[in-house]
Amino acid sequence: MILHILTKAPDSSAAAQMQQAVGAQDSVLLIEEAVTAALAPAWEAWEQCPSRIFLLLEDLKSRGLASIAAEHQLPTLEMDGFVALTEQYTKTVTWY
Amino acid sequence: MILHILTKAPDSSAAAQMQQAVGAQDSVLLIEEAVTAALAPAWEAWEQCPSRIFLLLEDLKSRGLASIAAEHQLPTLEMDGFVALTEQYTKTVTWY
Amino acid sequence: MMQYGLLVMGAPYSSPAPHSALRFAHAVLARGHQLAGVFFYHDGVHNASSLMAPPQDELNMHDAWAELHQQHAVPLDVCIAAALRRGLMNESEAQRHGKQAYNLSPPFELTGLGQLLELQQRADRLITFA
Amino acid sequence: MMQYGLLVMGAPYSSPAPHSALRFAHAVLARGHQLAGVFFYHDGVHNASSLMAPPQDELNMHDAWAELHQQHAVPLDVCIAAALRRGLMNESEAQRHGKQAYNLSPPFELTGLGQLLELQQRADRLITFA
Amino acid sequence: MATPNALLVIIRHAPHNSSWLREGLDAALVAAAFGQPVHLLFMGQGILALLKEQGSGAAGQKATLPTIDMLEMYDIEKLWVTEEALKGMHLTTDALVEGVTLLAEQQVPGLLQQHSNILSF
Amino acid sequence: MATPNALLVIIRHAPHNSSWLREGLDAALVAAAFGQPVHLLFMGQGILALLKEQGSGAAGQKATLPTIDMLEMYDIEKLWVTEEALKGMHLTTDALVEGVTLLAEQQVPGLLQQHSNILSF
Repeated sequence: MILHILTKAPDSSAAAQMQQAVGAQDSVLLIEEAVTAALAPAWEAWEQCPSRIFLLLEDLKSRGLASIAAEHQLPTLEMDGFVALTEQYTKTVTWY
Repeated sequence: MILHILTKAPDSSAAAQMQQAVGAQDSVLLIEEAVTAALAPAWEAWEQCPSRIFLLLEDLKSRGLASIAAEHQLPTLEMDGFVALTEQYTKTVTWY
Repeated sequence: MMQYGLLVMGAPYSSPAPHSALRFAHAVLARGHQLAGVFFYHDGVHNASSLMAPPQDELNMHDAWAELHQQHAVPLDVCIAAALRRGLMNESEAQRHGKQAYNLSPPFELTGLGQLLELQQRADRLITFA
Repeated sequence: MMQYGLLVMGAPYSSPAPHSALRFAHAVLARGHQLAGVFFYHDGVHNASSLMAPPQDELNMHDAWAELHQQHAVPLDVCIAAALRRGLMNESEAQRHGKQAYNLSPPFELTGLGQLLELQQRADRLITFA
Repeated sequence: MATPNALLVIIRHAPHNSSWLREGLDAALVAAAFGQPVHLLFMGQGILALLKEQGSGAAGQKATLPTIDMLEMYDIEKLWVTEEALKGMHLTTDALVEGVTLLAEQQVPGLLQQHSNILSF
Repeated sequence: MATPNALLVIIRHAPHNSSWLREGLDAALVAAAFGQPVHLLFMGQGILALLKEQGSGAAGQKATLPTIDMLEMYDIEKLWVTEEALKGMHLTTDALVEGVTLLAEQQVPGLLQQHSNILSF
């Protein structure tokens, strides 16, 4: 079980590579530029990993995307929740 | 008339933005990572700007793509030809 | 309680990675874990520059890392090969290269890549920020 | 004969932009044009670091630009705000910021962004490498 | 719309990811301070710079919204965004700061032609 | 295929564009020199690192092909590339250096699971 951390936009090659690598038990955390996925409801990863994609709230807030994420009921985490997630997964891979 | 210089791969957001900005009289020069377009015959820009896309030969060579570009009969330029191209266009825009 | 290692590969002001890493580091400690070390590689070596002088209303990332070291004794290791290429060196490297100045000093330490692999082995978690 | 200006916004070893810009600069001169100036902005300011020490079989980009200046008197202007953030400063800025060392010296000159806009106005062509 | 010596600054990078946005806006402000007519075109992620709800970064990253607000004071009145890009991000002008002008994607090449100087960030 | 302490290094960047490729390969070589089993997975533009016709850059940029050739000396024998990625670039293994192992895209998640350590460059 792996936690995948994506830092680039959903239309980036980093995102495409991550999508190839995500296994059925893995989870995904979107940070930095990746939180713009809140603006991309058609992103295939939403289908690929339903209920296992999280967004970092402070990165949403600083970009003015927190209310859009809330509207779409996307699961968000504080930095503390990010650490908690890494506690559960022995391995993390960052896609940047 | 503008010379557009693309430095990123054809599937990058820089390339997508350039494709929006290219006018009917403009030309395109592919340098650095953009020369990997030689591996992407389906790239829409080939249709969009037929006969006005050039590739920098030394960047093709260093990446091992010169013979593939030659096979596809893609127009290449040496660095001297790059300068010559900028002589003809009063404006250049770099997409990176 | 777990041991965490961080790998930082982005430069301050050019990449958000150092900011994310620093916030993560404090959250790791706040949850009662230990930080076994931070390794700076690729453009991340710029975090160690003692000459950075951002505007006063921006965070000085060098000072923020140094503070993390002071408060929690976190080792701050910088890849020497990546650093020298990019213009980061400590006093002894400056002497070796015949330079008049240096811009890297403790708590940042120049070290080899082996240190990163050792950190990955030793830590329960290695998180990359890039 | 035309006047060319170059805007360089990538760091050596992290971006190919400085390599492309340097090769382009030599080709411009070889075709009989003049180089009105090179302006370093964003991560391009790292080109000016006098402390870079790449392996001997790699080009030292600082020295390559300095050579271009020596041979053709090309002004090498570095954006001061972008430089200070990233840990690049000359002797007088080091004094002003209370630093013991500096890593930027002539032929590289710290200057304001106005110099870039002036270069764009003055040159027949401004080519960006980033 | 065309001004002989006008500078078009193309903004393609979002806040908080890098200093591209900040340094691009700085170039626009300095040109305007020098009396040059300056217009801005926001493309791709650059559009995020115009979101009115954005804040400052968590760890001392400066907010860019105050800089966007300064543009008007410097007589930088044209902030262009294409309708298609906005639609692609599922955004409307309601989410953006005041003073944004929409144009159709097919007008972008013409916009570039009309400016004698262009800088892309 | 699974080795308890094995390190998987994911290479996603092409030669000459940045030092990501060089610095990623350096990490792989150092791990191997320390006796750790090391495997490489090339994705996206990283596949270009395997093109056998690549040369050195024009202005003193070092070639990466000699480093790729060194991998075998360090007992780094597995160089994985997905069939789909290769096909997407209209390349065949003939264009690549010796010793590349193809795998199907759907095997990538399993490959990551099998390695206890992963580094992505």
